[in-house]
Amino acid sequence: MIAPIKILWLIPLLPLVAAGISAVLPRTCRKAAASLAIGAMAASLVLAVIAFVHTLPNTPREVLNFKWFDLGTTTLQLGFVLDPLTALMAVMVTFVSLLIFIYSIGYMAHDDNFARFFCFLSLFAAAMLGIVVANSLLLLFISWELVGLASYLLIGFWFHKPSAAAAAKKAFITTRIGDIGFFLGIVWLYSKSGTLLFYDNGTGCLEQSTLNQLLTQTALGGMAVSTAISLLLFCGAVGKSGQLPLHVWLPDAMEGPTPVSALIHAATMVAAGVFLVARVYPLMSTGTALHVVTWVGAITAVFAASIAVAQNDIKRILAYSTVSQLGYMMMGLGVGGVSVGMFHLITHAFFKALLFLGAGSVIHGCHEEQDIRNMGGLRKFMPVTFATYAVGMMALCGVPLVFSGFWSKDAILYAAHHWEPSSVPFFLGVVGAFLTAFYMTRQVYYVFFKPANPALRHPHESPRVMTIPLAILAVFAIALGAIGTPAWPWFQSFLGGETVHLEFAKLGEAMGLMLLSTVVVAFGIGLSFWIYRRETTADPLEVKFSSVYRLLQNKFYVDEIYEATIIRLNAALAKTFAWFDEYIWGGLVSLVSTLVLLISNFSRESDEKLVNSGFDEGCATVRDSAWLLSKIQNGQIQRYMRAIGLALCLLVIALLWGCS
Amino acid sequence: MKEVACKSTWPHGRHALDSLMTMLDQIFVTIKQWLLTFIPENLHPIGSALLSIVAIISVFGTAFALTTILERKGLGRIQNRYGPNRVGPCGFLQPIADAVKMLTKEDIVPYAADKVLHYLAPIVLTVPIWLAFAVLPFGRNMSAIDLDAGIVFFFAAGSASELAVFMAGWSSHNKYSLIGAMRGIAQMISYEVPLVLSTIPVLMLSGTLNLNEIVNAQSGFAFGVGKWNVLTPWGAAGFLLFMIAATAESNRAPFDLPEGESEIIAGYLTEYSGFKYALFFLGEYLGLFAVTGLAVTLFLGGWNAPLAFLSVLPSWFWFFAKFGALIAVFIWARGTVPRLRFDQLLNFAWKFLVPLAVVNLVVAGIWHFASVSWPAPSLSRPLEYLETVAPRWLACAGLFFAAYEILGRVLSLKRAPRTYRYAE
Amino acid sequence: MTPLSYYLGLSGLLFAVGFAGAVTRRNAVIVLLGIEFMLNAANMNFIAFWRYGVSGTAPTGIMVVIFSIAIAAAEAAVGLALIIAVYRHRQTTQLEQIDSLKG
Amino acid sequence: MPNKITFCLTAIFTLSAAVAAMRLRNPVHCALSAALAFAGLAVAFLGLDAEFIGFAQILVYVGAISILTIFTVLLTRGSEVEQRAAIFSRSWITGIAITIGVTGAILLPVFSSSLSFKTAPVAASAPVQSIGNELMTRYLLPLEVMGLLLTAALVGAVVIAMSDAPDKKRLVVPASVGRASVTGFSSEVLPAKAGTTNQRELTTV
Repeated sequence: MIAPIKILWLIPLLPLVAAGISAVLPRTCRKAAASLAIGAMAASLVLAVIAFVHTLPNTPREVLNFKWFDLGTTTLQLGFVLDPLTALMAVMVTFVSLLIFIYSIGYMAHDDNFARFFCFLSLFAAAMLGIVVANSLLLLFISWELVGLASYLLIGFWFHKPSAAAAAKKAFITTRIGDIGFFLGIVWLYSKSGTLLFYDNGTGCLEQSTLNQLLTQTALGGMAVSTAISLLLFCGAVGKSGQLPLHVWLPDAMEGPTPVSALIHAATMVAAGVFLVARVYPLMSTGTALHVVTWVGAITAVFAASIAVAQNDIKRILAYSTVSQLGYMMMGLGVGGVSVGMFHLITHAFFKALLFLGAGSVIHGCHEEQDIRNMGGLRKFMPVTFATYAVGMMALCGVPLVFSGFWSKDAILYAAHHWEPSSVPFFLGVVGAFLTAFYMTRQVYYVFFKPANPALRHPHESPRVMTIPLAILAVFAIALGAIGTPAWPWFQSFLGGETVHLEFAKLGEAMGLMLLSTVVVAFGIGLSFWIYRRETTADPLEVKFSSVYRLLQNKFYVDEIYEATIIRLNAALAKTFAWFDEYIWGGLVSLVSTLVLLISNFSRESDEKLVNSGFDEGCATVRDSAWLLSKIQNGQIQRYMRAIGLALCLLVIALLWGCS
Repeated sequence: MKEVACKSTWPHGRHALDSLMTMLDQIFVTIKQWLLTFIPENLHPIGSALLSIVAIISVFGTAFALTTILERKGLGRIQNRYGPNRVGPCGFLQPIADAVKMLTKEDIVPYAADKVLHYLAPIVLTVPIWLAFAVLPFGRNMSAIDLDAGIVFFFAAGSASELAVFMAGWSSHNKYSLIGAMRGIAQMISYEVPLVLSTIPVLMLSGTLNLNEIVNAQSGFAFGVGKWNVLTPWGAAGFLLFMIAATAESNRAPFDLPEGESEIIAGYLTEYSGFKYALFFLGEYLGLFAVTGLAVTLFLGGWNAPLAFLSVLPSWFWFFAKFGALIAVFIWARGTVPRLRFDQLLNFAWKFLVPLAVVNLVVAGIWHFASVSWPAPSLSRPLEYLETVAPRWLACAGLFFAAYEILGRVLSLKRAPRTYRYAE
Repeated sequence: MTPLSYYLGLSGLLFAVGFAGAVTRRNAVIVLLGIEFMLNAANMNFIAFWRYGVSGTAPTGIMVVIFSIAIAAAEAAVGLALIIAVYRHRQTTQLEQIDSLKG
Repeated sequence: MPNKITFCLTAIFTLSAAVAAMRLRNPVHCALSAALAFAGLAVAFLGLDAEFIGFAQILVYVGAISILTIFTVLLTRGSEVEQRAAIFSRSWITGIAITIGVTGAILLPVFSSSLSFKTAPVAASAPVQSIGNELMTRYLLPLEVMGLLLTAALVGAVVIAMSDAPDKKRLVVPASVGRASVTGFSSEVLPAKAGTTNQRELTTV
């Protein structure tokens, strides 16, 4: 049996190969492209499951490092790591991706660029899996940027829509701002520790010797170098995971096809930031960087949830909900460690993918209608979609006991409650939970319960290939909660490398908090039903609190603020530089070129008049003598051969004579 | 047929049956040894060679006669008629009647023909083909000569047939003959390339050009099934390529354009009759036999038994059983597949078979390096054995199949599926 | 045992025959054949010297001949292609008529 | 002694085939005798214990180069017999004279050298295995260069011999033979066709 670590590299490689092959396939090979992508993904899933099973009995972390290239005396190493974190993420990513790939067959069935879509999807999955298995910050960064590229391509997939093209650019540039920090962090880390491998037999940058060394050095303001590096790395996570203040790209990214929204902007890619923080957690936890993580997460959670209350686009609501939930994960990482954040990441991945795919199914069924005010009564027309969507909604709201979201969110709140430095994040978390319940209920009410909109013609249920992934995801949205309850925290102990025991006493400790969150959720759902029960066209909140509502509907004017400050400043600077280029530097260049032209003209004149006449004379003489010589060459090849034979004879005679 | 030292791999008998079977297996070798005792010691090399020649000529001459009648009967069955059934029991003496007819027919030489070449052509075709049989191992310790570069010898011996075809076509001084000859040569040259390329994986993996050693490399059993080359992805692919190219090399349907009756009368055979025609006929069948024997040797494990418990039967029996089965496949293909057009024929060779054979080389290389890097554990642990062998298998087969798909699509690019119109 | 000089003599005569053909025949194809004979004569020498040389185990001469045969194949292919191309332009393969390169 | 007899037979066969190849008047006969000479040479190689080279010689020279030559002869209408009148020309006589000189120049050193009466060492063999090993180790670079050369020659030969009008899709070798015959057909068929159309026109007029 080959050790799973030896074949770990196949997990990202298979989708990459699939992407490469389908990139050169002609556009008409739709079936081939789709089956290639799905086949590769399924194979990756099998491998990931093998790796996961391998890590189940608390096997120690395994790494496989190899040399990439030598640069002078420095050797750049890349590597792969297999630990519970990797295995878990790999299974999650491959599984969700596989379901979404299958779903895409139905959703993209009428698209001309079907093959290209699957090529991009495979590329994305390959890059994401590359992040997951990387044991080197460098390899992680390469995959990270590939993920960015793939998401750019996929958001702008319908590039003929100006809004999609703009959204793609926005996403790419915004995340790049975070990546600058990330890259600076990598460079700094490399210069300080001399290695970018995470784990390398005690000398990796996440292992104790290096951490101690980083901790003792200080950067500006008395901050430990490790804290500074952590904050820079966190910049990257902020960009990718849409945390405040770089969250603006995520809602716009909903311009892409819905499977893309589900895959990239709900389940996997945005989780990359959270995963990054979890991966470098040993580095993060050495200093006070986790405080920043907690605060950013908590503020983002409430901020985004409050915006979601006043949105009308079905996918945008989900997008802001994603931002908010990512904030939760960050907060969980900050207050409770890797297991708390990752648990929410996993559960969220499933129910958010479910919600997005459900939304896609709704949009598909309503003929590309996205405004929830124009929908209504779909409960009857799309029973499967409704049922699964409701499961996802309840999981997201955290309806107690049955749904996975309840347990993962509760774990975060529990950890926040016990956080020493401040109790504000806990209250922000509770407010966020209330807002989540409120806006999700509002959305579900508008889409499924409100009386049907007569303008909506023939809404229909989606095909089997789309509803089956929904059902599978729904099962997981419920079932996953069971592995991380306080009574049986298998998940947490798996990540921590401990064995698990069933203790109902633990449940009692968390009981108070569970009751509180149950009340909050119930209140949110109830309030929402009560407000929206009347069948009015206008939003009751808009009527009552119009100024607040407008503020929320315009997303706290963040885009506008950016427009007025950063972008305008940038434009002004660009204009100045353009002016400099055109007049100052351009003027200099044309001055020099005029001078050169003058000199060369003079040179040409002297050449033609003086030098050439002498050459002409000489050439005539040479030509005359060459005419005589050319008589020998008469074009008769056999005469040449005879000459060669004669020469051979003469040579041999001369040799024999010389010898004797 | 000559013994190759006494390195028999036969497990020496525990039972009387075993020793009896060993004796049966080596019966021809023993007979030859016995016959050699009658001549003086210093003439042994010549005597041995003569005995081998006599044996080969008689066996394959009989096989020729048998194949003609079986082919005619088989084609008859495929075409829903009886085939020859008048001479002898069930028509099985038809070859003798044919021979008598051929030998007694008038031998006509056209007035304008180049007499010498016209006379020499059938001889040049037939004689070198016999040489090719010399290196084929027909059974354990049964090959006429044990050449180090056996397969090169085989192809070298076969290369004279192109010249013979040209001589026949050109010397007849007939338009159809010349066209047939040109078609024949172009086809033989084109298909020689995939033919040779498809054998190279076998040579690569067994590391020798000696046909006896290639057969030895395929001896042994895994899970009771012989370790034949055809049971590996590169071997299966190579076998298919080899069989297709071999069909074309021996000018058989569906690649029988050089003699396409409906187009150019009988190609380069147009001006031949009587005994010379019979010689051509013989030469073509011998070419087919030789190449079939090579296919058996390279891909089907030579004289090795297919299943472990079947190895009690003598080795020469297995060689001729496989040989007969392949000949049956050739007959079947002739009765089933329609003839190609000439440009299709050449495109198929150069744009499909040759690249595919090159891909197969790469596949064989990957297979070799995979088996060196991850050697398969012993057969006693079948699960682990499968675990290491299956990925290698899938990867190699997948690579070849992908190349097959892509090349096939490229070859049929811009060709709409054929449509049929019927009279209304 | 045959002495070395027999083989060298054969190769020398073969060379001479090839040379004579190359010098006297007019048909370009036959001139090319003559050149092939000369090449083959050289191959014969290589093999003979290898066989009669000091080191009978290292296949030195054989290697040279393998490469020489490969070169001969390339040469024949290109040479004959050239003859066909020339024939297409000038409708002849008679060498004395192909003399556009005269000075 | 039997060795010498075999050698002499081979040598006489090879040389007479070579002389025939150089002196026969029909180029097709020349090419076929050349094939014979090449085969004889291969036998001589076998006599020198160079098994692999002997087979390779047959494979390449008889199997490929002769065929190629014959194709060229046919494609260039070279199969017409040369006229005898031109044989004893001035250039022919100088050619033969120089050839005799060259022969002397080669054979003189051969037979005057003491080395040439050396007999062969007993054990000399080059098994295919060792040739393969040498090709992959010491002669790897020449092998690669040779591969490049053969590829270049292949592409070059196809490009040179390709028809000037690439829009006419036809095969390099056999189709041109076929075409010659087809034009032969059409020249017979065409007038009849023209006649029929003319008749039809006349009747309509």
